[in-house]
Amino acid sequence: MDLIWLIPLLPGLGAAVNGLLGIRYFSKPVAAGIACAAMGGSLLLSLFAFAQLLGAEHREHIVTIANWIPPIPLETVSGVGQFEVPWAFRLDPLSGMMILIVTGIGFLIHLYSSSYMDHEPRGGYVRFFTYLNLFCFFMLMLVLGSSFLVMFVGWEGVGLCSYLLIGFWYHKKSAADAGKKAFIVNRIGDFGFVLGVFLVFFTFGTLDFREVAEAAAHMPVEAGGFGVISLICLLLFVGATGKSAQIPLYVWLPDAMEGPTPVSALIHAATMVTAGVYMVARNAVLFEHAPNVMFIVAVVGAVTALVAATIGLVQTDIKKVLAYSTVSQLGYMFLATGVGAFSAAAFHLMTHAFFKALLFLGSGSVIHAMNDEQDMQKMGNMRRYMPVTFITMFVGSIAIAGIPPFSGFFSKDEILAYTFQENKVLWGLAVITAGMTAFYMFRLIFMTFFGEYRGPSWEKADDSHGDHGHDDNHGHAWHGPHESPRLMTTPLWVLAVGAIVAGFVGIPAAIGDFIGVGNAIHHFLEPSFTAGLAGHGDEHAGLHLSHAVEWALMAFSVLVAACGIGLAYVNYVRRPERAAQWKTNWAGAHRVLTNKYYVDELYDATAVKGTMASGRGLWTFDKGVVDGAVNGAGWLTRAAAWVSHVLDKYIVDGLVNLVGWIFAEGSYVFRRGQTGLIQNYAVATLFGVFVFVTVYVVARYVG
Amino acid sequence: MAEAIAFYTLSILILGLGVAVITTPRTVHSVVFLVLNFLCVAVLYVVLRAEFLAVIQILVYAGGIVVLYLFVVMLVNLKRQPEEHQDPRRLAKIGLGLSGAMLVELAAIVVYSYSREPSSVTAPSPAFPVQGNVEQLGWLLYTDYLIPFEVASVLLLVAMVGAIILARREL
Amino acid sequence: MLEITPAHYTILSAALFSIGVIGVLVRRNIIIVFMAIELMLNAVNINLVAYAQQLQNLIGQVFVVFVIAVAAAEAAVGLGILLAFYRNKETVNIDEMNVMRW
Amino acid sequence: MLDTFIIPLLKIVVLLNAILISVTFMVLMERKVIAWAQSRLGPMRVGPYGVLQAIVDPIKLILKEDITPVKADKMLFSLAPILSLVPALVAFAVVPFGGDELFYVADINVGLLFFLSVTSIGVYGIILAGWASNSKYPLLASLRASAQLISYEIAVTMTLVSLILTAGTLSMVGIVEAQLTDGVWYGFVQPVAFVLVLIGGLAETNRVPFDLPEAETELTGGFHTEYSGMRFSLFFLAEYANIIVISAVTAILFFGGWLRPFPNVEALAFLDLIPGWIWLFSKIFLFLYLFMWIRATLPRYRYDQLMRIGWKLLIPIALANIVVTGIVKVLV
Amino acid sequence: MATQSAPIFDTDELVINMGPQHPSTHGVLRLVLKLDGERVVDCDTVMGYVHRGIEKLSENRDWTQIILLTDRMDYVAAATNNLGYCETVEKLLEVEVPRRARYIRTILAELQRIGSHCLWLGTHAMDIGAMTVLLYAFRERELVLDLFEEYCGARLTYNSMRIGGLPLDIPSGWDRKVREFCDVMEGKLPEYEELLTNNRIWLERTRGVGVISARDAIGLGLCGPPLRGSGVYRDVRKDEPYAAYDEFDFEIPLGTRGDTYDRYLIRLEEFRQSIRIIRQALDGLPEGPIMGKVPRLLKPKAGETYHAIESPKGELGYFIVSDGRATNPYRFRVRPPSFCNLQGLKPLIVGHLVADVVCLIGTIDIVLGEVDR
Repeated sequence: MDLIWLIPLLPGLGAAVNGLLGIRYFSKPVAAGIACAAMGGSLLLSLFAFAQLLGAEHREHIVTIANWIPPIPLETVSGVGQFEVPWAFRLDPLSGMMILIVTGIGFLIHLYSSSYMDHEPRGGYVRFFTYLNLFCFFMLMLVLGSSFLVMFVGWEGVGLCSYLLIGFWYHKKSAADAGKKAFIVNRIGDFGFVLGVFLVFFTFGTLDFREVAEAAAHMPVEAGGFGVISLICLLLFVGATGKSAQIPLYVWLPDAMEGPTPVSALIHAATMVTAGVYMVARNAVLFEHAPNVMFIVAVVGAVTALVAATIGLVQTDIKKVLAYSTVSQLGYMFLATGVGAFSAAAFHLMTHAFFKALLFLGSGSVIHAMNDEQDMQKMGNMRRYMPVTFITMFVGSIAIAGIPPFSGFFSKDEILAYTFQENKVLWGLAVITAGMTAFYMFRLIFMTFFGEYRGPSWEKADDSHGDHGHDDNHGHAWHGPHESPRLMTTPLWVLAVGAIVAGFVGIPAAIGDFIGVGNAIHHFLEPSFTAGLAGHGDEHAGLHLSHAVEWALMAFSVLVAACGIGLAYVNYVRRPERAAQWKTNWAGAHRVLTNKYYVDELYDATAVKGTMASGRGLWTFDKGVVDGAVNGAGWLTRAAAWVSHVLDKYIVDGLVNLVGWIFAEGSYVFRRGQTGLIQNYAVATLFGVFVFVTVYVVARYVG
Repeated sequence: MAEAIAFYTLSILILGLGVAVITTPRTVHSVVFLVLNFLCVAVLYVVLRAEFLAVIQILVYAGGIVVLYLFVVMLVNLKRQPEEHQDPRRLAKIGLGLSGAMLVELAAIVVYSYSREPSSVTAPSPAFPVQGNVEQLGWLLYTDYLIPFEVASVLLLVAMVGAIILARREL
Repeated sequence: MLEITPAHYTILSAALFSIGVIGVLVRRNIIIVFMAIELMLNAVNINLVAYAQQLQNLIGQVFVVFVIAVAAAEAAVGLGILLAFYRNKETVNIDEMNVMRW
Repeated sequence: MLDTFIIPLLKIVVLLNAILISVTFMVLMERKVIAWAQSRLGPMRVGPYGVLQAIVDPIKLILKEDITPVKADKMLFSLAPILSLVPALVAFAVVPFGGDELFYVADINVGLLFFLSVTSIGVYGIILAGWASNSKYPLLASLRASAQLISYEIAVTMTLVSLILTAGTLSMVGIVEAQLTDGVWYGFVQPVAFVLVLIGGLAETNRVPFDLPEAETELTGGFHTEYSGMRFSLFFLAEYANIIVISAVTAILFFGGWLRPFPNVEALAFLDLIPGWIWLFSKIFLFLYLFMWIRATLPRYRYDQLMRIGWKLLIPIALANIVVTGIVKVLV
Repeated sequence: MATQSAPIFDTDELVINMGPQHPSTHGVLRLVLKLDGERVVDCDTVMGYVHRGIEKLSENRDWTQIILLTDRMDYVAAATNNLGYCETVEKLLEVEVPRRARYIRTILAELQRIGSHCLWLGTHAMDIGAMTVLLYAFRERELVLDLFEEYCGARLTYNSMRIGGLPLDIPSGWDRKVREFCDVMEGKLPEYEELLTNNRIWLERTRGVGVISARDAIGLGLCGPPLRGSGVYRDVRKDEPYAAYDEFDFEIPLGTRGDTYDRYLIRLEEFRQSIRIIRQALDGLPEGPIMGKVPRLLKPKAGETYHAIESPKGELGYFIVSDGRATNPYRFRVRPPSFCNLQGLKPLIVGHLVADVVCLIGTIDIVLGEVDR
């Protein structure tokens, strides 16, 4: 476990090698090989570390590799604190799970990308892997960091990589704009996060998670009021909304789909966007002490889940659907954290990472097959052409829809159970969302894989081209949809298996008691959320529902999901015309949803226009008032000069001549100082020295 | 006695050659006088028991820097003498006067202060573990003055690079 | 008169320095001006060495080493600039090197 | 008075005369050696086997008309040969011909540096001669010469640093004594440095194969094309004095000076019957002979090749030698 | 070649006169060199300092008297000059030369080649600074001169041939001395090679210096070793055999790179080939008369002829017009190899350093007496 610092370092090294040398010198296979090897090594180390962690008595391990910021005394609310940040990594169950997700899915996506990005020119290809590795480096740093500041390095780093990767095809304006949007929106969140971190230091005098948690544990729960911990949590949550695309800062994530699909899968589905959830979970103790903020978190999560799901209902871009689905599922996670079910949130995070990465990669495979076509209306009947993709994506969809025994069912159900216990209204929203989720996911599946083929026609591949195999089909001549190469389907298979089995680590108590298996992940993760609360473990929110209620809830949610699927089947497979009918019948609602509730327009009208308007206002002020004053002064001067000129010329002629003569001579003298002759300047210097020496002589010997 | 003879002889030579440097019309002659001047200064250093400096003075100044001047003088193949053109705004005479006045003032300070309190002050350097001028100088340079010494080497490197860049034909 | 004190060296140094100053201020050939600067540096060095001898302290000599190093650097760069200037303008007259005024 | 003035003065007088006379005989020796190398007889007419040629040559040179070109810079034209000769002679001040005080003019603690600095002055004579002649070939040659001298001076100086590291002193006498203490000639300790100094010495004295500044067949005699008579002979003297001093210094630094071979082997103590100065002189003669031998054998390098050897070969090797010496010195 | 990027500043180009009084211009050649630093950027060849009007003089001389004048052209290879002239006139007169005379002529010509190459080797090496080679080469040249002296009484301007044959038969024992000389020469060649061929400095000075391609060499009209150094197989002895060359076995050395070093190697090999020819000629020296049947009064019938031989320096040709009435040529014209090779000097020199100039003058091996005539 002492080697965990190598886990982020390996991808970092890969990025350095590829970035510094590779872009210029390496061939595609070499670059991809280096990147994959770095990730693979990292994965192996993670597995190793995780295994050790499972076997260890004390499930927390901190490795300090260097002293980053030496102790600096800074004033805090509780006196003078030593502002000291060691470069330390922390391995505990939560971060252990996260590194497994990041390295595991990261490795698979690296493999997938090495084939998916093959049609890129060499430089871009290497650049892509450089960014990807760099992302993993920062993500792992974020996850492993043992203090807010180390985490913040990773936090900002993944933001940077996200920006770079969204704008990977920077020559495309929409991509570049999307990158900028993501970056700027994230900055707003980061601002909150940084303020939160400042406040943490100001309050606790340290930035170490563990010390903060221990300190916070001894402070009273701010149940009634809105104290300093609440403020910290709120600020941190603002950061989380930015990174994890929650209302109101979710707008960047759908646009981020401009990036290459593996990027969407890795960054904007499986890992980076969950950083916010991770961060909140990491500071579980803090949030526990701020119930009001918890409630805000829960509401925001639930509303985000619902809103994103509704938008997802009508999107036709395959990746946009998945993007809104991601936002929605992230909302679920926040809902879970908001109701105190941190382990449920983390559990859902993990299962979601599997099936959402799977879905994205599958959609990438489809897009790949359709020659970069993303509109689902132009697809259809794809299962005929790409059975593997179909099967795996189908599995993913079932998982996300929450059909047992696929993973999504368990995690979602746990969240629903907790929410039910905590707040029935939120539970209602969540259940509706679950139904919608099932609907739009199967809408996606049905539109894409079933029905008639609606895409463009293609020339039949003649025999001479047949020899070239699949890889040759990109770019030049498209020979119709086709199954993706082995390198792309393998990760799909692996993730599909993951999407099926990942849920078994968190079997709910009701079923668990029935078949004699405990909720493994719940117990495993528990120490991470109660760190520093040695005696308070039992006090922590648990599920106090009876098994009957649980069973009922499960059955209900499965029913809702099944309804969603059925609705989708009816509308898009059996009677596709019904969908169009709906569209016309509910035109207004459809328009609102298609335009994503006009949120972008709203932001544009308020934030962007507002900034512009205030800028213009300042400019007007500058031009009108400041310049006016200057010009007025100038005009006054001119007027006065004219008056004095008249006086000079006509009234006091003799005096004027004298004054003029003095000025002429004077200017001549002064101008002579600026001769451009170095030696004259030297004379001046010498004169100065001479004066000094004279003063000295007089003062010392005469005076 | 011996020191006095040496000092006065050398002083006359140094000052005379110094005057020659700045008065000779031909630049090459100036350079030659400069070399001779530096040699005399080196001998003065020997009188002052700074043998190492004396040798360095010859090696670096006379053997190195002034050769550079000589090269430049020979490369700068003047088609017209620089003294042909004079800017009317120069303050040469004032400069001359000021320099003279400075000299008088400085001399007055020195003479006056020394005639008052003949100096016998010494502030010996701390004991060295080595003997001899070179060794002691080396000791100082490589212990107390190591960083300035290294900085000086960097300075020289930078100057070398700069001079090469400047002197390249295609600037 | 026959006993040579640091005062003697100081006066010699001052005289040599003044000669250098005059050279800098009066001559129009920039090469000679450079050489006059070298004279000034040497005047300073004489002073440093003389006082090192008087005070029985080698630090003065250490400084002379640095002065020589700086002088070498100055000569190299200065003459490099001078050559570059000469190639462009065909002159070494300091009075014609005034394109940077006003 | 006697010790401070008279005796050193006497030594200087004796030394100078010895050098000047030995130069004339060295010229004869060179002519003879090269003649034999080229299967000729060399001078045979003046005196038995031409021995008196050594006296006749300088007389001829002195009696020849001393021409100053009209457009030459008179002062520098006269000064240049002097500037060339004086450093060559001054360098002898620190050359010890024996361990006893009788055999050297001065043993200063910066002897080796003094030698280097004084020889670095010699370049003025050549530059000024070329420039003052106001003639194209000499100018070209003097530029070549000064570039060559400066480059090789750097190489030689750097090489000698490693020797100084080995000996731990800058005094010439001290270096010989260090060889006695160490019981080995430094030529065997520092073979690389020896070869570099030898090559650098050839270049610094403008000898074949580095005789470009005076390459007759290219530049019609080099920087002293316009010189004749006495002033020419001063250059001549300077060159040969330089050769002698380089040989002497090489012998002292690398071949134990006045020490006998294997100075620490007791069994060879009978060799001490031969006085030290004879040992030194025979070593110097060996080097002189080597110089002449090389002159008879090798063609001449081209200017760019010469500079390349100096900067890209000798100086890096010298630096590497310093590093290696330093490491060995620290380790041992 | 080697032109650097054009300098921005108009730096001074130094113009120096190399020659006519210069130790390395092999006589009174004058080169006006324009230098940029040490690099030659332009070169003007000025000649004519020893123009004596030999061609015009010859038009007023008796056919036999002209032999005397040809000695004065390439004065280090007088015998080949004689040979070329005599053969040309013989061609004009349609005179048969006895076989013995042709053999002896061949021996003389090849001895002459050795002598001339000795001089070339010595001076060329001297120019590059290897002074000992000069004296070694002259030592052997002395032997050649001795042989000529014994044969015809002269050491430089031999006047050693007559139209239709030879003035004298070889003295008794001369052939033995020639054989001895061949042995000596063969023994001395390794000495030269030892001093030069593998000498690092010699290699650095000559390898890659003055490279001229075969195409350029032909275009410039070069002949002799400079042409063969570039790999062009051209030797009059093989291409249009004269004297008795068609009866001997010898080889023509060729270069590959066309640089100074190749030309050096070629000439060294020519020493060996000459020795080989001389030995064969001595072995097969036939008995018989040394003069053909030539009329008392030489008066060729009207007509013109051109005849070339391979002199040590290259293709030496004579062009003679007879009007059929006078006892002197109507028009007399020489194609001297040195003159033609001098054409190649400028392209060789430009772009090289001053030090290479002397090396290149040496490598083309010119004699100004022949250039200026």
